[in-house]
Amino acid sequence: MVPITTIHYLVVAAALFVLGVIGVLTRRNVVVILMSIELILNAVNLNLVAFSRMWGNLHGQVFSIFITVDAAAEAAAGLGILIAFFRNKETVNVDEIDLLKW
Amino acid sequence: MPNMIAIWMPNFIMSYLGSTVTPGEAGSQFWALIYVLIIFAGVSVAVMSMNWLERKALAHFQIRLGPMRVGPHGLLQPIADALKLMLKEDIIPSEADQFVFWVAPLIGLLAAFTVYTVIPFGPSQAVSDMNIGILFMLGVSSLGVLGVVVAGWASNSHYPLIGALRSSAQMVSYEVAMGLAVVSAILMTSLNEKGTGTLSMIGIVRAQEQQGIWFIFKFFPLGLIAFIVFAIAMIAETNRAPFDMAEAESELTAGYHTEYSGLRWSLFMLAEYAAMIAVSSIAVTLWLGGWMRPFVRLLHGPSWDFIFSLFPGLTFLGLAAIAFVGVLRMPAHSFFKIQKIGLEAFGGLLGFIALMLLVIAIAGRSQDPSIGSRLNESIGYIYWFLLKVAVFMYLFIWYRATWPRYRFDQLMRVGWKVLLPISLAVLIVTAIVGVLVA
Amino acid sequence: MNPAMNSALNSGLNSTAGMAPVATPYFFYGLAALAVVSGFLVITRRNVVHSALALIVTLLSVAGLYLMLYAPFVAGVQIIVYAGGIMVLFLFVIMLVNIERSVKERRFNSMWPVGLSAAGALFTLFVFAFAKGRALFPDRMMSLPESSNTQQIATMLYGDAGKIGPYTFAFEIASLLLLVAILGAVIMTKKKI
Amino acid sequence: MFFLNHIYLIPLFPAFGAAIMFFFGRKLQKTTVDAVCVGAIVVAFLFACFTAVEYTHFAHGTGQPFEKIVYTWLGSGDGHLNFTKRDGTLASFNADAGFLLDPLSSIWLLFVTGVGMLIHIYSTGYMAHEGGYYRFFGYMNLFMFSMLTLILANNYILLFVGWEGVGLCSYLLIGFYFHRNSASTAANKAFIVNRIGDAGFILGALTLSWYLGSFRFADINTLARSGHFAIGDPVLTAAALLLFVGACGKSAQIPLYIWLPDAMEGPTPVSALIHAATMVTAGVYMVARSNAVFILAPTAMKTVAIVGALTAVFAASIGLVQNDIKRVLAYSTVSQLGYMFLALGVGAFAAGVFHVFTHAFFKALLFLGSGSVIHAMSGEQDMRNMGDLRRRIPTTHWTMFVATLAIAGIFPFAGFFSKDEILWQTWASEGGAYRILWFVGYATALMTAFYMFRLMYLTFYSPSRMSHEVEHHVHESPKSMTVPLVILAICSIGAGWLSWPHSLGGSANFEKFLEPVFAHEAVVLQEEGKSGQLAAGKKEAEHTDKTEYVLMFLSLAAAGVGWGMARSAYLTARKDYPEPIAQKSPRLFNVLYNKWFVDEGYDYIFTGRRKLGEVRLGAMGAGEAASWFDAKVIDGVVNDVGWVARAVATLSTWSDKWIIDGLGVNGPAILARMISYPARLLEWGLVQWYALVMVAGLLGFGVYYVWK
Amino acid sequence: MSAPTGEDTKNISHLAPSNRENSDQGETERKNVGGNDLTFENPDKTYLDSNELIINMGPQHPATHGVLRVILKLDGEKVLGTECVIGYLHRGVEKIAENRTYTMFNPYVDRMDYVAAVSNGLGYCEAVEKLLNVEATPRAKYIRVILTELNRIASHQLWLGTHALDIGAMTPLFYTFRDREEILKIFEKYCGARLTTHAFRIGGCQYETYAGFEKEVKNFLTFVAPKIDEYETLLTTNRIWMERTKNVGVISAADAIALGVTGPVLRASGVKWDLRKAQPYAAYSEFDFEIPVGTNGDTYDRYLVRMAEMRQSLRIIEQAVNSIPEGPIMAKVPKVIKPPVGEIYHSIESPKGELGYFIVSDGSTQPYRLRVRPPSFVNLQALDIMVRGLLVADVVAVIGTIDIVLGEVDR
Repeated sequence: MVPITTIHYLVVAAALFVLGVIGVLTRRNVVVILMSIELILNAVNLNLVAFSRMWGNLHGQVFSIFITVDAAAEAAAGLGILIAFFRNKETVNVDEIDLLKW
Repeated sequence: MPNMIAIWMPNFIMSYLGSTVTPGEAGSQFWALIYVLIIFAGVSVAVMSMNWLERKALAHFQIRLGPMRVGPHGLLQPIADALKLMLKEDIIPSEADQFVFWVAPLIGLLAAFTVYTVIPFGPSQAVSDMNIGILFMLGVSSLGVLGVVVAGWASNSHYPLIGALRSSAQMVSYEVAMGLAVVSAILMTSLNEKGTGTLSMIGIVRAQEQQGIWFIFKFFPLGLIAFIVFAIAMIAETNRAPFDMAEAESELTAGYHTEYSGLRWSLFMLAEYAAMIAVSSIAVTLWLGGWMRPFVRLLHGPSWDFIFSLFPGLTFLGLAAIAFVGVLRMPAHSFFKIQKIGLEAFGGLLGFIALMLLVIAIAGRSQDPSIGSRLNESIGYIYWFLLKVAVFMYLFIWYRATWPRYRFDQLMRVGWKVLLPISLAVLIVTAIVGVLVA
Repeated sequence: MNPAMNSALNSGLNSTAGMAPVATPYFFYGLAALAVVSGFLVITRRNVVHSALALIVTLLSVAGLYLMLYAPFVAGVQIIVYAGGIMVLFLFVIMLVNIERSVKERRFNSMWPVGLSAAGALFTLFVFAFAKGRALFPDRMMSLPESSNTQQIATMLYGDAGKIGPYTFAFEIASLLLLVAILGAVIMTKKKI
Repeated sequence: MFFLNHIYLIPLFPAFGAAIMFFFGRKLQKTTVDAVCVGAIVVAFLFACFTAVEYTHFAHGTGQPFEKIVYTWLGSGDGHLNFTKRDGTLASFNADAGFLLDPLSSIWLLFVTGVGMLIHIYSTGYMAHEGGYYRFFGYMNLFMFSMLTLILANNYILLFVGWEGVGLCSYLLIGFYFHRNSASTAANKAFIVNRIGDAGFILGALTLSWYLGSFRFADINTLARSGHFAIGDPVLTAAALLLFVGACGKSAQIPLYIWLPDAMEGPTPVSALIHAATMVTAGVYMVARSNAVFILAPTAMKTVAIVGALTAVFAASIGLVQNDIKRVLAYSTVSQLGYMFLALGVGAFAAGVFHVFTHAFFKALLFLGSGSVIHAMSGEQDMRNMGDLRRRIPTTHWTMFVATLAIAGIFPFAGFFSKDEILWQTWASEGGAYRILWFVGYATALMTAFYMFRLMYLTFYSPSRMSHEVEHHVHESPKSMTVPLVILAICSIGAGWLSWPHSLGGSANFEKFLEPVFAHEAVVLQEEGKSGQLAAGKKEAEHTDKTEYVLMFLSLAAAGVGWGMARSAYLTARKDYPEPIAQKSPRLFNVLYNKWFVDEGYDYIFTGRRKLGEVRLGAMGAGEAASWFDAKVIDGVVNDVGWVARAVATLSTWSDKWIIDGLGVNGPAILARMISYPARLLEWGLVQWYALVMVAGLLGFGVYYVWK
Repeated sequence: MSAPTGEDTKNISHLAPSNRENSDQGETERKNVGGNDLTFENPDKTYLDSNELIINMGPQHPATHGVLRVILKLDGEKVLGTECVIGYLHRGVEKIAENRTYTMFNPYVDRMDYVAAVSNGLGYCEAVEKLLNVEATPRAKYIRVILTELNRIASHQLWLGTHALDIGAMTPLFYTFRDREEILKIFEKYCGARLTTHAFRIGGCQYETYAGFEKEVKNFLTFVAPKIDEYETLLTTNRIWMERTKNVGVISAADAIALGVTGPVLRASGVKWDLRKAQPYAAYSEFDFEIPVGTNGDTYDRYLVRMAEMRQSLRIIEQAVNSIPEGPIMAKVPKVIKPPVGEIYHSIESPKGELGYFIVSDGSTQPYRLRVRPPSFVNLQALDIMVRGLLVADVVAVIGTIDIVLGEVDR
């Protein structure tokens, strides 16, 4: 059995990242797009933690905590915008939100 | 082969009993698995007996008898209930979201049981000692909300949805006050020479051991206030009276599990009671000294240790005595023959356990690391821990019998406007006092 | 005396080190597969609640991967913040915006082939970069001190013994960011301000 | 001197109340509104009383005016705003925020704040169940502020500020029930008619300043009395006539009286305060204030007297047959104002002012009493549906009866003294030149007695004509309404005694008090050799005559006859009772009932709302004519020019479209559009497209770094 | 109130006229007393702004005290309006009366307010007696008072238990049922029935009191007085109970009078109106007791008023038992009851309010028309204005506090 090395984690992270990108690029539902962004951020976190272990220091983990904070803020603000938008337009489909204005 | 076992068994058990760390820490998957099994079975049994106890205690609060028919004094009632629930038809409403409806109780159950992996029944009597133990516990127990929300949504019906939104809002709100109260307890663990605290459950109890004081009495009354905040928040967290908005039967029929029936419903119940025990365990660990026996400082010495080690046996002896008194009080009628025999057998079982425990206590009173003494020690730890938890269980029942139900807005007001500021203030004052003391 | 028992007997009882990794490659593959598969479900499910549940599974398996990387604190934060907080938020919002309609609609937008191929190209690029840069990543994995992980992170965030840590200011700013996000979310979602 | 030095505070108290209502009124409790607004007026009244007392000490009976200039708010006095006077010298345009207190303004100050206070108190009861409570009191306080500014102003410009302010408040309060169409129309009417008068007023004031170089009353009086100007000076006559136009508008004289009867659409306290007691006397005040100018313009004086007398008899004749209780009182007010102008016109300024003073009390009382009646009748205003109220609302009844006796001129009530004084002065002035006006005034007195007792009998004495529902609800008004009535009733009895005439053994204190203001006029006139006009009580004192007793008896007799006629006609008026005038002369009744068709006439002549045959006159007629001229003549020319231009333009367009645009403009534009398409891709509003661009950028970076 | 339609709850939108106009004119605020405006613009549209939720509470619901169906219009959890749908328990009692003789109809009235059956019987018997112009004997009157007041206590006890249960306090229910049992035992011994007693006859009582009746009643008095204190210990000063009941379901005296509300609900609003004092019937004029009144008219006041009423009832019973006269228990009444032609309205103070009987006699043995004025039915109208603006949880509390019995509402 091959021992698990950094590259393994990187591949998993890349897969999650690409899944997130696909979600962002192709889904119509804004909620799913926000969730896909969470996937992308998780992939990044996984990379950071893996590198943290690779180099034997904790900077990567601290960074991943910051990214988690950012993800929380993004989810709150994004979902807030979504609700405000839904209240006005009654849709959560991103390709119907293309007016560049309210 | 039998011979080998005869030699191996004591060694094997001793190899565990002699360990001063948890199997998870020791990397012993085998013992960890055993532990998981024990806890799963134990919690299930505890929930069942809790069910019986609640019904009996509540009945006596309310001047009635409670279950009396299935077994002597309804002792077999929980088993009958469990059988009934398992045999009942499992109805899934046609308009419900089948998969989510199916998976929702499992989420709650999973969250409730996963918490037990870090609960320390003794210094080594836990599945694992994670160094983020309390963080893990809070995190996993907060996953229980997902089960509630998802169950309410999947039922595709008004009452469950309102119940789900209520209870999830309630749980999320009270988590804040609860977390802050916990932080003030964790802050107390850092009051040692090194100045480093710990998130480990075992570490927290050890800190209390080292400081020689239960955190409930630390910086009196700061610890007490934090404990009370936690004690209130944990009732809300488990959706129990007087905070049982989610299943307020007079308003919402049964809250988020209105549409559930049979086994799936019983899983919710199982999760609820398991969560009750779990949060009580957290409270015990953080403030009530976990496995420590009372008066460790005041009444120390081998003789006192011996006296306190008699308590488990005496407790079971008392229970057996109650059972026998019950036998005597039964009417002398042939209808009660089987009941009498059953209760006598139960009393006998309790008495036997009491005897065993007393024997172990007497045999293991020496300090040498014999099986007996280690066993004695372990029993002491587990006994005291469970006794404290049992007090909380009784309180849960007592609250339910005594108080009316809060209204939802009042509940939220208590959570955000009373408990949260208090817990914040306690946290800040604790930090200041801690710095001053150090 | 069978070997399994023996190993159980000997496996570090009383071993104060206790650092022997529980993680095995099987765990890694299992968690990674769970993460990727449920990640795939997140972006393909028609019902948003199912997507959210799948995302929870992904997040939990990623938390498991963190544990394998000796980052228990990050794993705990992952569970509390992501699984316990953010996903509850998501579920709330999903219940507020009615999804009956979206269930019946097209899942993907009209430019999905372009997006898919772009993402595919990206993945190819990643794999190619890993293959090309194999030498950059050492095979060895440092063993981090797990038991003091939390304390060390705390030291970096808050500083130690009167010294300010390297990330203290960043931490304060992050708290500000959260505050702003909370206020923004509240103001945007309020019916009438 | 505290109060005199802080005289500017008096208008500021109500202004403060109005500001509170304006900013916070909507959120306040009714009790708070009461406390603030009524309190402000009470404080203002007390302040005014103290000020008046201090003023008497200050003046020591000399009538020396007190002037307090707070600051100069228009112009500066340092020559920035100069204008050329008629005689070619420069004068500085400057208007102060200055306050003038002399006997004339102190009388107005006292009765405006006093009556205003009582009416405010009354309103707390009357308006208790109305919406917009705070709005009402805010307007009322704003009105008090404006009125006090008007009274206390020391120059024409500040007076004009108050003048317009009361006009605005009058508009707002007439239109208080703005959701009622009639109310808003009436408010508009009042506002527009007043504008005509205001135009006259401001023109008059400007003429005066152009001629005399100042706006200040003190300066103008001094100049006018200096003897530089001859009696009958044409400019001064014009100025006086213009000012009188203003007075006509504000004080509802012919031909601008038409707004006042309609103004009764407002709540009754408003009618009492604004349209009976205070605002409408502003014209009288202004003319009295400008007496020095008027004295120099005998033509203007004659005009004032004749217009006044005509208004008096005209309005009284309409009042004889009206059925709406408030309308009767409105015409009565117009009529009484006519009396006042008659007095002013014959030079008996003091008598006119005295009548203003007494009239304020009994007319306010009449209106408030009618308000109480309406309150009791659940909003019914038609006298034909009343009757037999005297036992059900006794307080209202006896107070109103007192007021009726006063207005009818029965001895010894207030009206007797003032009215008799006016009649006597009319008879006596100019050596009898105005005796024809005396007859007019005498006829008016008779009519006044008739219509007022008609009102009393129809309302209080005759058998009940109410519907059952209304009858069931009749009730006496609350204390807050009856107490002001009682106070006003006492004043209606006693106010006249202030000027107990010499002929009856009195001392005419009131006129003595006013003497310093008007005495100079008598001096001026004597110098000029014009004997008759009596501007001051001093001369009249010497002039006791047997005729005066005869006239006194005659007017008492007229009042008695009017009473008797009304009693015989209406004491037993049952449902569908006959009107005596209608029986005697239906045509006259019709004319009177339709108010001499004045409104219709105005519609024909001035507004043009009605067509005279095929011709439309007045404002709308002018508009139509202008429109015709515009459409046919001007547009015709324009169209012809346009046709030529279009022909040229067609040619030009062709070349523009195909040659200039085609080659010069559109060509590059199409090119630019084709080139810009790729750039547009980056910015077409689809979020996911942006994300795709980001991914493309990421790919680009990745590729660059991997193959670098 | 409307008849049950059995339709989808969404269709109720057209039941009520819209009164939305003028709603934005703040100065003329209108209060729709007892009306219902469950109108909303477009039922298919759910805005986040105004997600008005229509919830159907009952007829099968644990807290509606029977088969009451309440349709709630909610904004979130805030109640915007209610509509009561009644009639699920309609048995046509009034129509039955027209086909029974006066004597035969007597047991039927017990089935209306089955919680306070004795009061119902008393009202009916007295009404017929008034029609016949006979008067019950003094002893019968005393027995009637004793039993009626006992029944009042029983009714209030049942109310207290269920009301507390609705609010979430389950224990008082068992306490009150335990004590109510003693009352039911006395009933059983007296007339053989526990619930639908049929205790009185036209002209008096059928049964003489059994031996030891007085003693048992006195025992009961000493037994139950401390028990009432016990209920109060559990609830009166309980903070949660106070928070749940104070300022909940407030109804002003004016509104209560306008809606015809009677009984403890009215008295809790501060109106001192009790038919036992206002127009004394039976032997009430001979006893000394007080009318407890509240001040705020909220749920808490209604609770206190009923608790006080129980104590007052004890006072009345004590006086009655101590001074019960000897003598016959039946007045002279013809065997066949044929009242003279005429009509009569007689009302008594039942535990729930004014219970009135209007009987039209055509001289035959059967009433030409009989109409009952049931207190529950009238009081139920107050539900709507009491719960507007409150939360769903309060609706349950308010339904409980009005103290309705559906048998009486629907008849």
